[in-house]
Amino acid sequence: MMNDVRNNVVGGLLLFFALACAPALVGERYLLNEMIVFLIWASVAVQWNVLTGHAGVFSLGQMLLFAIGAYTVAMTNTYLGISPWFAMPIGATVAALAAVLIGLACLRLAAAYVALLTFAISYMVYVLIITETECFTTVGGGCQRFFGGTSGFSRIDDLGFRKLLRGDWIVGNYYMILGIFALSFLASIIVIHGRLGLAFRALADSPVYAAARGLDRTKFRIVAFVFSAFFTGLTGAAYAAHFRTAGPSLFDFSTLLFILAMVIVGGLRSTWGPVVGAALMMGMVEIAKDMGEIRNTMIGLVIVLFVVLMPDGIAGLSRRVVSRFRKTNDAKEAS
Amino acid sequence: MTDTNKTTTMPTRRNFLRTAALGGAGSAAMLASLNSAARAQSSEPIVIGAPLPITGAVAADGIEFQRGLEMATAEINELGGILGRPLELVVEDTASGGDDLISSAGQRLVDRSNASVLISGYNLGSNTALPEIAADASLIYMHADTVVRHNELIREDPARYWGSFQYDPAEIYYGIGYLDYIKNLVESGQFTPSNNKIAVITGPIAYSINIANAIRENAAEYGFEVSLYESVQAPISEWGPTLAKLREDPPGFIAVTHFFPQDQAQFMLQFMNNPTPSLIYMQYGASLAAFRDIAGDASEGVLYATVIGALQDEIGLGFSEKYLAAFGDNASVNSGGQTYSALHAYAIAAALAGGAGAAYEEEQNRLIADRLRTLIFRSPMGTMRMDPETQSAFCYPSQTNDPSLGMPHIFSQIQNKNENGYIIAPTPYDVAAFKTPSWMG
Amino acid sequence: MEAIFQIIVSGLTLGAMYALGSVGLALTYGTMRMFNMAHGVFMAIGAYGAFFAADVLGLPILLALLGGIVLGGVVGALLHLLVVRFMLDTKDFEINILVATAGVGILLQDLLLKLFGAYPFRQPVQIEGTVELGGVVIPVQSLAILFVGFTLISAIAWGLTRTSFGLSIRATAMNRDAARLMGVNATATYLQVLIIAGMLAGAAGVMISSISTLSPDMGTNPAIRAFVICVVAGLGSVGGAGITALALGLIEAAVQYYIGARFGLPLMLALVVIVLVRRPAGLFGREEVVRS
Amino acid sequence: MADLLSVRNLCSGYGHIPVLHDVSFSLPREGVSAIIGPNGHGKTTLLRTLSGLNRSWSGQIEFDGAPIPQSVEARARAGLVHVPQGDQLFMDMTVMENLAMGAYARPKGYDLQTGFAEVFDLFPRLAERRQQRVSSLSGGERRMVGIGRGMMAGGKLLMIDEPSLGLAPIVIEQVYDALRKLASTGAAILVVEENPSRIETVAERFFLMDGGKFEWTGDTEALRNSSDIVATYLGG
Repeated sequence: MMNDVRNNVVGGLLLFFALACAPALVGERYLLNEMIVFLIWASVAVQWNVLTGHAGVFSLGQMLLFAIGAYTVAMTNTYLGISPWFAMPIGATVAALAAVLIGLACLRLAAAYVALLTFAISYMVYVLIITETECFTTVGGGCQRFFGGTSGFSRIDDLGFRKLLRGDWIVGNYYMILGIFALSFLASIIVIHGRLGLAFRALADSPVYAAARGLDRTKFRIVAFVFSAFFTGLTGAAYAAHFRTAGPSLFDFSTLLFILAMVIVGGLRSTWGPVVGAALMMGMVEIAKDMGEIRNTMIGLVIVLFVVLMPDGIAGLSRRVVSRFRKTNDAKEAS
Repeated sequence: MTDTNKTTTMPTRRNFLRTAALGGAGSAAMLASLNSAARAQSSEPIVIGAPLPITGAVAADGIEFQRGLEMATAEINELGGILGRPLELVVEDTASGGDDLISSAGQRLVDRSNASVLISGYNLGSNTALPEIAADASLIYMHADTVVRHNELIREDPARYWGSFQYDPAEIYYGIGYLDYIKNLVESGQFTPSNNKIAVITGPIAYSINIANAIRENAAEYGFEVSLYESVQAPISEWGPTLAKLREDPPGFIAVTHFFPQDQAQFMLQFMNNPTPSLIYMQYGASLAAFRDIAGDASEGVLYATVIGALQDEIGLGFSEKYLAAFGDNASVNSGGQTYSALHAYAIAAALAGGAGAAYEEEQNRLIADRLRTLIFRSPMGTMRMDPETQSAFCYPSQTNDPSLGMPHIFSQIQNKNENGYIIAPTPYDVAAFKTPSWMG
Repeated sequence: MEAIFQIIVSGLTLGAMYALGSVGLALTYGTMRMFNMAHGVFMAIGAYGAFFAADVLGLPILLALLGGIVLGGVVGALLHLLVVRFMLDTKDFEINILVATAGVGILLQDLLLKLFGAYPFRQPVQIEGTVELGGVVIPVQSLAILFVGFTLISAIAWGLTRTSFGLSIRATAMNRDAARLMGVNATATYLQVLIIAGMLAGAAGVMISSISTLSPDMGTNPAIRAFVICVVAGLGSVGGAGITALALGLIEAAVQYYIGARFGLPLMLALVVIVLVRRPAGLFGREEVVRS
Repeated sequence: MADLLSVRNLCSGYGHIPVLHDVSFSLPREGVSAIIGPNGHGKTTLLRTLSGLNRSWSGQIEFDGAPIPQSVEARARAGLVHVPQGDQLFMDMTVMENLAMGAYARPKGYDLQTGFAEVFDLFPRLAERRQQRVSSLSGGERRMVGIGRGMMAGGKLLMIDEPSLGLAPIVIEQVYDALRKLASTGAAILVVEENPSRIETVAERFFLMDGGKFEWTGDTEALRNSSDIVATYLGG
C-alpha cells in the first residue's frame, strides 16, 4: 500500500515538473490559458473521481461546490475588498461547510437519488441566482445584485502578477493554478491509496462485512464528500481569481457533463484516469475548434464512441493492455 | 421592404458597387479614395477576429453577426481592403457561454489567428472578458453589448481600456428614452392613455433589469406611476398569472423589458385574448421577424425601440435590401447591421490611421483608436460617434439634440404583421405616424 | 374568482406540458435505470419534425403532429440500436449512459442547428382561436395540449397496467433476470421503451414549441424540469410523474400570481428538496433506497 | 423417445473462476430428479447455466431433442422453466400479475384462468391473496408465488432452486406437499436441495454435486443404501 502511494506520488511529481517547465516552452498566451483551464477541470475531475469512483457517491452537485468557491472569492472581493489570495482558502472552507449540510441531507440515500438531489439543490441555487432582480448596490447606473444575478461578478482584483510580471502575468497565474492542481491531485492519491481508500473499497465490496467491522457507510461518504468539496471549492476559487469573474454560467449543465465526460473517458475508479481524460477532452476540443463548422458534431461523436467502446475509460484500457502484455511475456519466459 | 426585394436579382458588379456605396454610405467612397491613394503596404490579409455566440441560447443573433461581418468583409475587399490589404474574417464560437468560453475564444483569435481587431455584436457573460483580452494584447475591440458596465469600465481605467469601444449607447438610455417618448406622445395629443400607470415586466438578464429599473426610478419625474413591477423567469410561455394581475388593475402602459422574441410573442397572443386598454412597449425582441411570425395578428400595434437598428431611409433601406437578398427574408437586418457597421467604421479608421495594427502593436492601434474616438460615421443604423469619456456611441436624442451626432434611439410600431415596424420617432428618421393600437380603439 | 380560474387554466397547461416531458423520462429510468440526457433534444427533434411536415411538406397538422411523434420514436430506436444496446451490461451503466446520451444530445443538437439554423420558427402545428369559459378566455391550443397530454399519458398508464406488453415492461423494470426467465426478450423491451419514450418526447416537443418557438436548444429547460419532476414523483413512477407534473404546474401558476413570477421555479425546487429529504423515494416511489 | 435434457461436459463459472467442471447428465421426460450436495459447490450455478443466466464456457446442452437455444428468453420459450433461488419475484406486482407473467411465453390464445385455477388449487392461500402486492406477502407465500409462476409457464421441464431455503419447517412441509402433488401429475421436475432427507420421498433420481462435479448418481433405493457416501459429502 505504501508502495502504491510512493509510485503515484513519484509519478505525480514527474508530471508536476513537466507542467512546471511548460511556460518556458509555450510562449503563447492562448495555449497557457488553455493549459490553465485544463488544470482547473483536471482538478475538479480528480476530486469527482475520488467521490464517485472510489467513495461511490454519485454527485451531480460538483459545479455548485465549485461555484461556491468562486462566488466566495468574487463576493468577498467586491463587497469587502478582501484579496483573492486570502479568499481562496475561505472559498474552499465555505464549499466544505456546504458539503457537510448537503451531505447530511442526502448521503443516506442510494446512488441515483444522491445524483438527483445534489442536482436539484444546485439547480435551485442557480435559478435563485439568475432570477434575482433587486439591486444590492448601483454602480454607475448599472445594477449590482447581491449574488450578481445573470451577469455575476467581474473585475475581481488581480492576483498581483500583472504588476510583477507585466506581459507575462499569465505565467504567474499558471503557477498558482498548477500549485492548486498539484495539491488536489496529491491529496487524491493519498486518499485513494491510504486508509480512507481502503475503507471505501471495503464498503463497496461488502457493505455488510464493512458494517460488521464498524465502518459507518454514511459517515465515510460524508467525509469523502466534504474532502472533495474542499478541493473542488478551492479550484473554483482559483478559477475566479484567474478569470477575475464568477457568474451563473459556472452552473451550465454542459460544463458539468463535459467534466463528467473527462472522468468517464479517463476511467472511473482509477487514480490517473481523470487527468488523462481531462487532457484528452481538452485536446479534442482544441482539434475540433480548427474544424470550425463540425466542432460540436465531432465532440458529441467522440464522447459517444469513447463511452461505448471503452466503458472503463482509458485507464481500464491501459490496464487490459498491460495485463495482456505481461501475460504474453510470462508465457514467453515460461516456454 | 417586400417590394424592394423583388427588384434585386443577381447583382451585376456595377450594381453591387452601387449598392455597396449605398450600404456603406459615404464611407465607401472615402475608403475607396484612401485606398487608391495608397500604395499597397503588403498583400498579407488583415484578420478580423469575431468572438460570436454561434451556438447556444442566442445563436440566432450570433449567426446574424457573422453574416453582417461577411457582407462587410466582401464589400471592403471589393473596394481594395484597407490600404490594399485584403480582410479575412475568422469567427470563434463563444457558445452563448460565460467568461471562460468568451475569453478563450478571444485569446485564440489573438494568438492563433493573429487577429488585428476583435469585433462582435454582443456576448453574454460579464462583458469584461474581451476588454481584458484586448487590453492585454493592445488591440481594438468593438462590441454592441449595450451595457452601462462598459462605460464604468472605461471611466475607471481609461489608460488600460483605450482600445475597447461600444458602438451603440448603453441600455440605460432605453428607460429614460421610453418615458420621454410616451410623455411626448401624450402631450402632443397623439395618444390619450386610460390612466398614467405603467406596468413594468422584466426578465432576469441584467440588460432587462437595468432598463426596467430606469423606468421605475424615473417614472414619477415624467408624471407616471409604476403600478406593477414584475420579474419573470426566462424562458416563459405561460403568461396567465401575470396577465391576471394586469387585468385586475389595467394600466395605461405596459413595458415588457424581458427581451426574448418568442416569450414576447406569447405575451401578445395571450394578452389579445382579453386585452386591457394599455399601450404595449416591448424591448428588442419585437424588432425581430420571429416575433411577428409567432404572434401574427397579435403583433400589430406593438411598440419597440432599439438604440442600434436599421433606419428606413435611403442608406438603411439600401442596406436592408442587400442584406435580405443575400441571406433570405428571415434574416434579421437589425442584428446583422450592427457588426456590418462596426467593421466599416473600423476599416475607415484604420485606413485613416495608416493601416491596421497587429496584436501588441500598441502604437499603431492607438492611432486607430484615436481615429475611432473622433470619427463621425454614418452607418445604416445611424450616426456612430463615440463619447470620448466612455468610448460608447452617443445617443440621440437622449445625449445630443443633433441627429447627425448620435446613434438614434428609434421607436417603431408594428403596423403590418408582414413587415418590420415603421419608425415613428425620433425625427428626422420617422417614416410613419403613431397609430392607436386596434385593441384600444 | 376570475383570477383563480385563470391560474387553474395556466397551471393545467403548464402541468400537461411538464407531464408529457417527464413521463418518457420516468419510463426509461424505471425500466432500464437510464437517464436519457438527450431527452430534451428528442423533444426538439419531434418539434422540428412536425414543423417540417407541416411547413415544408404541407401536410395537415394532425398528420404533422403524428410525424413529429413518429420521428421521436425513430430517434429513440436509433439511440437503442446504435448506443444503448452495447452498454447495457457494463459496470457503471447508470453513470456511463448519462455521459453517452449527453454526447448524443450534443451531436443531435448540432445537426439540428446545421439543418434548420437558429431562427426561431413558429410551430405551425397548433390550433388558433379561443373559447370563453366562466369569464376566462382560453386559447384552444391550451386545451389541445391538455387533451394530447391527457390522452397519451392515460394510454401509457393503461398500456402498462392492462396489457401483456405493459406487464413485460414492468416486469423487466422490476427484475430483469426474472423477466427473461419468463421468456421476455429484455433487449427488445428496452428498444420498445426507448421508442415509446422517444414518441412521448416528440409529442412534448410539438406541444412545447406550439406555445413558445422552435430552436435547437428548446428542449433544455423542459428536460431539466422533467428530470426534477421524475425525482419528486419517485424515480421510474410513470403515473406519479404525470400527477406530480400537473400538481407542480398548478403550484407554479399559483406562486406566480400570489408571490411573484420569479419564485415559481425556485419554490418548486425547494419543495423538491424537502420532499426528497423527508421521503427519499419520492412521493410515489416505493422504498428501494439503501439506508445504512 | 430421446431424453428431455442431455448435458455433456458442461463447464461454467463466474468471472475467471471456474465452478462447474465437465458436468454430464441427462433427464427423462417424466418424474422428479434432485441435485443434492453441500452449499457453494455449483448446484445453483448449474441451474443458472442451464437456463442461460450464466454463460456456459464449454460443453453441449440438448433440450427436447435439439441443441438448446442461446438466450435466456429463448430457452424459456422452448419450455425450460427456471424457478430461481430467492424467488426473484416482481415485487411491485400483485400475485395475479406475477402469475400472469409466468404464462408470458405461452401462445396468444392461452386462457390464464385455467392456469390460475391450477395454481390456486395447489396453493389455496394464494387465492385469498390474489390482489395483494407480492412485497406484502410472507416468505412462504412468496415461495408459493415463485413455484406457481413457474407452473404457469406450462413448460416441459420445471427447475426449482432450493424450494425450502429460509422457510420455517411447517412451511417447508406445505411446499413439499405441493411439490409431491405436482409430481403426481407426471411433470418433469428438477429440484436443487441441500438436504437429501427432505427430497428423498419426492424425487426418484438423485445427483450428488460436490466441487462442481457429480460425485454420485442413483435412484431412491441407491440413495438409501449409500447413506455413508451422502454423509461424507454433506457432513451428516
